[in-house]
Amino acid sequence: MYKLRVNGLSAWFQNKQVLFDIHLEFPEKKVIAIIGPSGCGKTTFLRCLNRMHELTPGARVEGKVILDGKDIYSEMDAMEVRRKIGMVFQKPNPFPHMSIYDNVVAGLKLMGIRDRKILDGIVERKLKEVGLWDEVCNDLKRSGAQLSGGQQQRLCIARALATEPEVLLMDEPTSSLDPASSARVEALIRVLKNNTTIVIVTHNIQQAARISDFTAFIYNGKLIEYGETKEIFESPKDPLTEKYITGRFG
Amino acid sequence: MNLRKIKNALIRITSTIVVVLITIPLLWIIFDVFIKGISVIGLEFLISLPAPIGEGGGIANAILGTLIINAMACAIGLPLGIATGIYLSEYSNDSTFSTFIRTIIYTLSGVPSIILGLFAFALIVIRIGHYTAIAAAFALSIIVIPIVAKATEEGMRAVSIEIREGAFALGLPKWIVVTKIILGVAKSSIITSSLLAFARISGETAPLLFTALFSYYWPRGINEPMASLQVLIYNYAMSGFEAWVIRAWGASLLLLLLVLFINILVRRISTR
Amino acid sequence: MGVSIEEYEDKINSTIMEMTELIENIKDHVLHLLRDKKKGLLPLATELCKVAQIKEEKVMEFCIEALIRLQPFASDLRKLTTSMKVAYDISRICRYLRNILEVAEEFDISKCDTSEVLSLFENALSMIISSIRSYLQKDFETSRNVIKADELIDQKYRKILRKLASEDVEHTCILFNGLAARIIERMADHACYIANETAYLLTGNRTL
Amino acid sequence: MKNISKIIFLENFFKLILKIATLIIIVIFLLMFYSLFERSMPSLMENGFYILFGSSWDPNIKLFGGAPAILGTIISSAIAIAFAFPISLSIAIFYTEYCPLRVRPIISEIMNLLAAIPSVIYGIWGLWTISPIIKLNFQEPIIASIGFIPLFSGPAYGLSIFLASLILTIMITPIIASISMDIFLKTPILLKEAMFALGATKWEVLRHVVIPFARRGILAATILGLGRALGETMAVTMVIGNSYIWPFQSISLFSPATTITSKIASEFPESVIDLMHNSSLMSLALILLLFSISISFITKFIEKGVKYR
Repeated sequence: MYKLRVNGLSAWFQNKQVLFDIHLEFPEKKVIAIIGPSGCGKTTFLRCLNRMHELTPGARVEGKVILDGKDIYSEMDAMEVRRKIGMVFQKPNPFPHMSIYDNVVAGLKLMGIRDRKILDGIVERKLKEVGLWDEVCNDLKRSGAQLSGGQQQRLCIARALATEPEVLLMDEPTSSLDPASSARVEALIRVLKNNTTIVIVTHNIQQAARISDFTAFIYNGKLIEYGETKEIFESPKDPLTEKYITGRFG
Repeated sequence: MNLRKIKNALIRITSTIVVVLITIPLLWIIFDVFIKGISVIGLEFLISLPAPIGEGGGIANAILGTLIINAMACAIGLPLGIATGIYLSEYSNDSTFSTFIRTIIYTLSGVPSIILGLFAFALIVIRIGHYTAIAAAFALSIIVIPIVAKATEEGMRAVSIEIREGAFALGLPKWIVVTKIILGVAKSSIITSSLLAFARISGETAPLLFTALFSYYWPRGINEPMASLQVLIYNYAMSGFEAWVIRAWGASLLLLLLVLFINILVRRISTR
Repeated sequence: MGVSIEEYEDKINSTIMEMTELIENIKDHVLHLLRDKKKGLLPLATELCKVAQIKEEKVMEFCIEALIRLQPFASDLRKLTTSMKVAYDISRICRYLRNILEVAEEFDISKCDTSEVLSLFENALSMIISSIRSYLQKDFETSRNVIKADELIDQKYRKILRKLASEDVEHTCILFNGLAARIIERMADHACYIANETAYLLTGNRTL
Repeated sequence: MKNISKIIFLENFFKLILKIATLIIIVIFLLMFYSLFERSMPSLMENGFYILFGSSWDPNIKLFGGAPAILGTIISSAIAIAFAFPISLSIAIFYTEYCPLRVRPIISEIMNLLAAIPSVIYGIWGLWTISPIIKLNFQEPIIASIGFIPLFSGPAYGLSIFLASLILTIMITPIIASISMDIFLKTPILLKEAMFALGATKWEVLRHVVIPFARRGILAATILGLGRALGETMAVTMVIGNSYIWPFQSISLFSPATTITSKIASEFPESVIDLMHNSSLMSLALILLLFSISISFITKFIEKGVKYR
């Protein structure tokens, strides 16, 4: 059973087409890595999966993205989509004016859930899930901006998880982190896989090989190859993929 | 070769002298106001009403009046200014309409305050039939609007795209993202601009001359003429009575301390 | 980057070539034995086998080092995994060659007819040589031919066994010929493995 | 969880509030013109161009000539700009090139505070502290020595268009200077370094790189300062003397004079009972408003060319 199906997805910035007719299927509770050279459209592709692309002025999308049988573009509201398909960004972006506590439950509190007991429970559970609880449980009132880069990114993951998304999109989540913090985030991804389908864009192919079950290679806005990670990294079918992952591009 | 160096040295010396010279009036004003004003300041001065012509008395009603008028001006100007700033930053899509509004705000910020006073007079005082603090607050609010609108727009535009996207990715509707996240992050620049606007209108006198006018009594209601520190300074200073002139200096000291305090405070906040 | 996959490939392949030379060397002794019934070559072959084993370990070390330092993928990764397996196969073939000499020491084979085993051996030998050549030269056709040739070896092997079972010859000869044929058949299998690995290296597919 | 239609309703409601706020501002702006124009109409109909060019102002005989006030506004501001411009430029030059980095915040703080002092305090200071000093130590000696030149003829009143210009200079210098300081700092560092690498002195770098680069910005700042000077009310009203003798009876800079703003500030309260008098003052205000609007448009136009980055 597929969690998310991408059907003939194309995307534009103004008149420039950046994604060309992409077809893909993401199995449930797996980690799917999207790899490709810079500017190939992999981040745009990710942003099309939870309708973040349309926030960019002049951006346009065609095709279908089907979540559990419902097209997120024609049958769902953008806000509903983004709650079910969470997102973590390249640069940690905790809300600087909010405490750690408020950051975690921002998505719930600002939508009107004010029951202190429920929120307390969620904060503790989510921070434990991302392994931040022991580090910050004594000063949840501190500003999220005061944490280290790695902690900030885990806080952002906790924030994305607080709305219980079924799919989590991650846009190069470790690219601004040091190796130790990256390793923690990677370990976290392996744990999150138990409940969530994770789509991760990464420019680090070793990372893609380490953490993903499936890998898609996108080049110049086209899906070149998609398959099990082991297959892709051991014996890719397409010479372009081969060239990219062996580092012999251009 | 030597000539070039001499020229350079000359410019250095001249510009240094000019900078030293320009600090003289600043220090002079502050010292002057302080020395002449301090003698009259006391509890009596701060809590009692003005005495009959030329006899002294206090300025309590003027202090209260300035605060009331400022509060009303902020109550009108801040929401309008902030709302316009939000609109320009988040909802305008840089259309011709937003350029139009920006031009209006820019132009409003350049309109002499005395004209705003006349506008309030023509619009409100004439229609109501008597001088009123409401008209004064309305005139001053037009000074507040451009200051706050500009700071709000700039403060909100400065909020990074990452923060915005982080908020949208949580599935929050735009108006929540705007009010709770972007406005929250830009809060400090809006607060500082509001403080600066408050300091600015505390010193504005011309708009009050034809609106709130003046009163020798405690404020009785907002729809009445009302005393203010600024007009008191003007009236007393121009009266020529020694007892009043000295009280004008005392009021000036209070006003100067308030304005300088807010300005220095704001600099501290914004450079931190 | 300090090192490239190509540098490792060169070092690994030249070591494998050295191992191939060792095979050529030992195989001459085996040919001597099977043709001329010449004995006493075991100590020398043992020495050569030890050298081959050391070279195999060297290849392993190169591969592990390259895996750690380069974290290669796709064809680069397959180059390393393949050469590890090929080195193992060659070293194994060395030991099989030595095994034949070792078995011969146990028996008196001067009166045995070894012609059919010799022919089997020559066939296997050519498979081994071609498989290694196909690997070193990245020659897909040759590797396919090697794998096809394995059927011939199997047929011959079974023929020898049937013959040994039915004919009335001296026990020692039956034992020696049977054991030698068995070992040669295994050698051919390893040649096949090498050919298979080569095919995998070149196509990324293990099932031909 | 709130349902979608409620969210959409709130979204539109919020947008509507913002729209209304901006519309209110537009209405205020247009109403300002309308009100002033409406109140000026009687005078404009009656006096016509006399309000612009007439030299006499006597409510008793219904003469409302605004020329002395308009000229007073223009001349006092022009003198103030003539002083403030070189002073501001010197401050900006010192600030960007010659002053130690530690001193920079002090200078910008001084500019900040000078700009923050309420104009009524400049007024009381000019009226009671500066005016006697100027009269005694500056005007009287000059009148005594070169008083035969009409521009510097006596008697010395203290309160005069000269004093008004002086106070205005102090008031607009921080405005022009702080903008110039900002613009000077924005000069591309590469250009400056290239010049220094050629062995240029700091002045030559200023002269050939920094100042040409900042030209438009300084011009805009100066015009902005001019706008402030034109509209300044309290300080001017308190130190200019409010007399109609200048410039038609005496062109001396030491003579008391009047400006549009001081005329309105000092006469408006008593004019309320006389529609024509009141309307004539409103006409003067309308002229001032037109000045300030043109200045806004001019600076906006100039600044369009000063988009860095």
